[in-house]
Amino acid sequence: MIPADPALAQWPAALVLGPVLAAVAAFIWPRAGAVVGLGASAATLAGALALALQIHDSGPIRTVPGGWDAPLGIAMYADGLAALLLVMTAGVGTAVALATAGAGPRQGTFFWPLWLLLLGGLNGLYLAADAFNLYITLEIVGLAAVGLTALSGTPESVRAALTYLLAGLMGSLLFLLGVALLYSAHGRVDFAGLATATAAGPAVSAALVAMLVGLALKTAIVPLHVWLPAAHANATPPASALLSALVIKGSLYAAMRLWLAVFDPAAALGTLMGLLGAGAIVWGSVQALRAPRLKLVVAYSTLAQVGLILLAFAVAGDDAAAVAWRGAVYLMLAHAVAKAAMFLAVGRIVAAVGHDDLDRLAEARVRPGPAQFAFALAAVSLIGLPPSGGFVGKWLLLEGSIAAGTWPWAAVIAAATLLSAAYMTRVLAQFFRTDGVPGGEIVRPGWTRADAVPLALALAALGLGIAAAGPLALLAPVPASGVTP
Amino acid sequence: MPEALLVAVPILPLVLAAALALPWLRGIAAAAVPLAALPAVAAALTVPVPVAYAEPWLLLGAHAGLTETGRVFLLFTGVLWLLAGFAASAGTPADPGRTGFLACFLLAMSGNLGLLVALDVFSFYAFFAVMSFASYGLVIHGRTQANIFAARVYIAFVVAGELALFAGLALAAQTAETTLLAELRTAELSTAALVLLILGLGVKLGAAPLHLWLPLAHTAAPAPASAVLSGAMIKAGLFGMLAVLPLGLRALPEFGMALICAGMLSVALAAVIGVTQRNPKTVLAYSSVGQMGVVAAAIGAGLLVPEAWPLLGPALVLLAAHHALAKGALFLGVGAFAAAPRGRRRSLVALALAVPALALAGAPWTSGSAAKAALADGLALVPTGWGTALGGALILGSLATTLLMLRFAWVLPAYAPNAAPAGAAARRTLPALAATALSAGLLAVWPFALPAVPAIDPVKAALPVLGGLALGAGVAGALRLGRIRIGEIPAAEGLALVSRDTDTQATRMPLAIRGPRWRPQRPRPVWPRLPADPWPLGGAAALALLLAMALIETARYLP
Amino acid sequence: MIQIDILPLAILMTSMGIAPVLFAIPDARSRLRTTINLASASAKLALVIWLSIRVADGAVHAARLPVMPGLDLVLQADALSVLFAALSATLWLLTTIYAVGYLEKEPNRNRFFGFFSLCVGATAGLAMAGNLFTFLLFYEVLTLATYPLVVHRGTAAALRAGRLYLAYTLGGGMLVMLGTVWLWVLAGTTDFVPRGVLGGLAESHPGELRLIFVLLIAGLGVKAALVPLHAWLPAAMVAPAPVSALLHAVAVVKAGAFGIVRVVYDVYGIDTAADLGVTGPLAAAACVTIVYGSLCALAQDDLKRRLAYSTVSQVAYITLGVALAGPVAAVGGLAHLIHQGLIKITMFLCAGNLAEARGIKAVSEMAGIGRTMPATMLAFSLAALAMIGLPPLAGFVSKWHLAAGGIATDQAWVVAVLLGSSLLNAAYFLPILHTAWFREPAGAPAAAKRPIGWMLGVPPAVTAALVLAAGLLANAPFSPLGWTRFIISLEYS
Amino acid sequence: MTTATALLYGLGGALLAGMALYRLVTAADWLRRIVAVNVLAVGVASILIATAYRGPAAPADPVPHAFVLTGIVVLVSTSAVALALIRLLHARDENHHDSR
Repeated sequence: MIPADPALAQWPAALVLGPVLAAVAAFIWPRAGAVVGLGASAATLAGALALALQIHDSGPIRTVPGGWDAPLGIAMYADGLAALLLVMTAGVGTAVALATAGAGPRQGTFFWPLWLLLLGGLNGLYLAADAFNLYITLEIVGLAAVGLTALSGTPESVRAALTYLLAGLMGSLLFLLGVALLYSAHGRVDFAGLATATAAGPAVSAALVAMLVGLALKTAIVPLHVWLPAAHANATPPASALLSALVIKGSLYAAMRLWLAVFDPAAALGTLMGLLGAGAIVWGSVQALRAPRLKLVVAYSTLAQVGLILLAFAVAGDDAAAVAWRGAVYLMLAHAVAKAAMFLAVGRIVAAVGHDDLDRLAEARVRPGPAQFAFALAAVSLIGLPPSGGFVGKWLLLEGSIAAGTWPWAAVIAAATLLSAAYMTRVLAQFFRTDGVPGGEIVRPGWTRADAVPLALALAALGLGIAAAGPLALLAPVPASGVTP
Repeated sequence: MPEALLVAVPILPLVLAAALALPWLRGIAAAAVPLAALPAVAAALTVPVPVAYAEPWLLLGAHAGLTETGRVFLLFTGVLWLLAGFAASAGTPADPGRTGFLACFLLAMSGNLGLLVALDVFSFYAFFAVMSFASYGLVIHGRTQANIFAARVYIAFVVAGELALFAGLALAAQTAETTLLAELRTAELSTAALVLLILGLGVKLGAAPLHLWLPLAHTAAPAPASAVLSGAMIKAGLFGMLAVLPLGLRALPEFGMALICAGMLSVALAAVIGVTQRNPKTVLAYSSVGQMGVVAAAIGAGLLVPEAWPLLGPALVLLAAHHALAKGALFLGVGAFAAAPRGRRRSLVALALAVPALALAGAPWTSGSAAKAALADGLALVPTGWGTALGGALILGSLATTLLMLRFAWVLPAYAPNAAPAGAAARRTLPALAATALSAGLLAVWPFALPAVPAIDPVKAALPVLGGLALGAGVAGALRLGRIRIGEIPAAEGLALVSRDTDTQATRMPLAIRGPRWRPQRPRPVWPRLPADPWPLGGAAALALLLAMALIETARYLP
Repeated sequence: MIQIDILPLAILMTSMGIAPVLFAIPDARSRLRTTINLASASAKLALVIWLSIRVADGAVHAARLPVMPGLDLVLQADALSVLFAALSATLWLLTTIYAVGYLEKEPNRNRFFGFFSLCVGATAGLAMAGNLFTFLLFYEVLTLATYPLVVHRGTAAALRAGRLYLAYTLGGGMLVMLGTVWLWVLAGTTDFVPRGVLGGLAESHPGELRLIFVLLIAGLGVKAALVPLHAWLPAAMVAPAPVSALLHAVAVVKAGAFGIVRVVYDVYGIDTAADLGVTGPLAAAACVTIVYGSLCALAQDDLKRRLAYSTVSQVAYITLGVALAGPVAAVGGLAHLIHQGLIKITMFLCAGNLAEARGIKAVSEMAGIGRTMPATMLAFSLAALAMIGLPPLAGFVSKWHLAAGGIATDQAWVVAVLLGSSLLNAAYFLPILHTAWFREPAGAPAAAKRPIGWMLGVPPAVTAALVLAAGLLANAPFSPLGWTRFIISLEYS
Repeated sequence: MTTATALLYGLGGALLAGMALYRLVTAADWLRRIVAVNVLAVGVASILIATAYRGPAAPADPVPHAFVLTGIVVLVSTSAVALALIRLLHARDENHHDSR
């Protein structure tokens, strides 16, 4: 739809520029960081919601800030999928920001600029209408993420950040290579044009492979995940929450876009992605089952969850695939909310207990009930049990794979559920265990304000299972073809 | 009014039993035990028969009422419970198990009387079950090893019987599409149903080979309990058969022959094993087995030759009444005898016991002789072959009974129960005497109940008795002269070989399967962890993936 | 479209809605918690009674909320729902009273009662689920809400049992989900409709439908403790007595059995199921379970374990009644849903009282307990005899109908199974009664740990009375049997 | 610039990238890895530039150059961050000997 005033039509650009400018402001005035950060996040959330509503009412929108259109200019394109992820990013981000602001200044002065940069980068990524913008925004996101990883300043975190940076760099360079190959093949890199330009050739195939591997590195798809456990397990709780809830989704989204809108990959490639997903599920779950630390369990569960989402790549057949894709997107959404809740809850637990050594958790005399409760609720969604967003996503994925008649994938999904249940139970059992406490009263600190955010996020993860109709309506036109502009 | 009376028949004992549970009512309830059977007697005397009432909302649709036969059964059963109740309430309150005993007594009473006024399958089965299971408490009352063993055997038979009865009734009701006993009787029942019904009721009747529980239980239970067990409850089996079997309507030859054989077997077993017993109560128990053998044989004859039933039926009822009173009197008497101090009263009791003993033996002018004469008339209609056999069995039966009664008289004086019943001896003596009187006077009142009994041929009646006496004397003399001692054949024959271990640990149960136990976890398989510097691994993996994907993609360009 | 109906929602909320409140109440505020508990439990009972009256009048109550395209959350009250809802509401009230008395002074009461009410809320949801999707939802919620109750004690044993419980039930849930999705893909609907929704599919896709049936029944069979999916049940008896009562009588086990009933009647439809030839194997499985459970029960000396195995065997009666594919047997099976609940809850409450008052946990320790705790043992004995199937108690009514139904459908072998089972029931219950009533306590009787207050004493008494009433007044209107007949008349009309 | 040179650039870039990737994976030292990344970037850039060739007559396509420029900017900044982190790591390692 074309608004009356063409200048007004460009407003989505604010979703990118706003946070970046705010980042600069927060960098310049560290004292005001929290205020600026909260304000910008909230404003972005409002904008994202407005965009989502607009798209819900009147379909995808395409804007050309500065009037430079493809192939050279920067165009922005937002459909239901992008809008949903924008809302997810802003929403989860705002929640995490609230938690951080509540936790006081000890998060380090760089948190706010980094977060706002990340927010701007992600928004740009979701709004990107061409491969090159995708590359740039991925870079921005990657840099911000590395910064967040190193925020806690411990040697482990710094080393993790370095590894992450390296992986990210390799990934983005591969991606850039892909962009180059695409351009050499088609002479353009905007999705709309690429979708119409059907001429496939070795160059395009090479581009596809380079981009996929690059994104796989950034998304930490097993066995390219080596940077993730250390990075997510050693960052500060809010950073971990942002990293595993939002950052990975960016590259995953990019892969999804390209896969659906730009390329027509060989069926075997889809199967390979499915196999990678299955491997990720098994490996991530097994590692989570034997991880010695609470935060590591949560980090490894991210690997398994990403693997689950990857299965959508393997589902063939238009209608079935459409359902599966919707499931995958919904799983991304649910995972973002639940995982953020879980990391924040873990932060609360570690703060109360003093360590996150899983085997010594049962001996802890302090039992932060509300945080543990939030953790459990988040776990329900991650396992994919009703009523939760995870359940809806898993249902759609199952429906897709069964409708496509690809039974192995259905079996894998079932296995994923049970495995995730296994490693989550491993943690929950420690919460319930009371006979391990070396003689003495168990202290049960009651409810505090800091528990509000994790609990709210966890409840939201459950809510996504009941109020799925709205988001799914946004995704309704996401069959394989519907993604393209 | 009649309805209320009929309902009160089983309810009053139940109410009293419930009252026993409440400490502040216990005394009154215990004192009122003898009165519990009053409604039954009253109903039997006043309620006009036949009568039927429906309580559709009860159970699966209950029907209460009274038939011609049921009335007679109700009368003598009620009277017997009345007398037994007097004797039972004699125990001292000090006895710890007394309340429990009385409760079981009342429950059994309620069941026994209730099944006589039940006209439908469900309430009959219900009361039958109540009676059978409550009697467990009567049998085990003494808590001695013998009691416990007897009780275990008893309950095993009861459960088996109940199950057979349940299945039989279910099959019958389903095929006949009715739940009324009377209609079952007229319906064409499947063989399976009949077998199950006969087995279920036969256990209660106590005819061989289903009698094994009987001698143990009747010996173990306290005298008043034995009286009702032997006098009243086993008749419930008979009553049930009269109620459901198509006697006089259809011929079921195979069943008939089977029952006749079982009956004869019972008579023989009872005689041979009974005479070797040293405990008078056991002797009496075996005589019951014998008598029930006769009953079984008579029913068999009825199934074999329906034409004979019009004569056999009333004769059986008479036999039942006679046996109930006589046997009741004897058991009560034994109790009174044991309770009474040595001396005049004791000898008086002993003397009185001769009357029912003679009646059982079938001496002339006793109810026994009358019953047997009536039976003989009926059996006369059975064609030769089975007829003669049955006639012989009948004579053998009274011969055997005479022998048993002699044996009873012989061992009675030496009888001293391991736990001599304490408390008012008078309250034990009076019921015994009353029962004796009633059994003696049965013939006088009988015509009011049923058509007059046939004339008794004293000679015919006396012969077997005298023969028995002679035989008994002869054998005894011979044994004495030859200094031969005959050992006691243990009661319940084969079962006595079963271990008497009363340990109820379920873990000793045969067949028992141990549930799966939770096993401690096995150590987890060792999986590699990431190295401290995982980058080379990741980079290599990335290159490998690059290669793999490239290969896959190039594959599409190959022809 | 969203459709709102106060009555079902209210019934759901009376237990689910209060859970957050209960979580928030600190342990110290016992009186407040108890008040809320009892008030909502009573309110729920009243609402269910009202609902049953409305349903008997033929009124339709349905609330729906769209979740996924074509898939709605549906709360719908039909006769079958009312049967289950009434059971859970009644027993919830009693169990809550009992639990309040049982857990006084123990820590974590807020957590306990919170999940307790969530549990019962899930049960209400299961009862009123209008389609398989909704059913699955509450089925899993039930699993989750029960876990904290099973591990409530926080001991190593409790946690092992909890892990076993989750392993089984979540696995079962996954199977149900697979079956449901497949059915949804195949049939395009998961609604519960009397006599089934499959229509012509039975002819076109018999193989797939059989597989789906297997998936669903296997999944539901876990909670229904069908052998060999039963191992979690005996292990879960480490939970506190009220929880065991809930597991065995009200919520979990019943949810499985109820689900099987729903699948056979309202998804497949009894005729379709019979045509597909799936009812026969189901009946066989039920029979195996009946016998095997009883055989296991024989071996147990631990009272609660013995009761647990008897549940395994008894709940299979419900499945058997459904699988026999005849109205009479179905009446028996459904009636047993209620009867077994009443009987078994009585037993577990009594067992709890024995443990609380005298620390008695094993059958071998019960010698002479009948004299020291007559009221409790009276209730227990009544229940035991009912379980054996003696009239005029509840168990007899269901067994009679099962036998009659078997005969009516020319499957008289069922009678044999029933006889065997009753024999075994007698073999493991009568020794208990004998020990309790007729054996002298070896040595000094166990000292009294604590007195049995009215909160612990009344509930088993009431349930025992109900056991008697359900049998004695079986033919009365609104008796479980009467209501069951009503349901079956609808199903087979 | 001719087709041959374009091809040369392209192949050279590919070769460079290949070597860089190999080193990137095998190098144990952080500094070497950063260097390897930079070499990889150069390789990718030269491939990009090669794609800009549009025949002898036509001028080179500006877009790939734009890509390359942006890429260089990004690379420089990222390398800076990486170096900063390496220094930080060394500093930390001197303080906490417990690590690694």
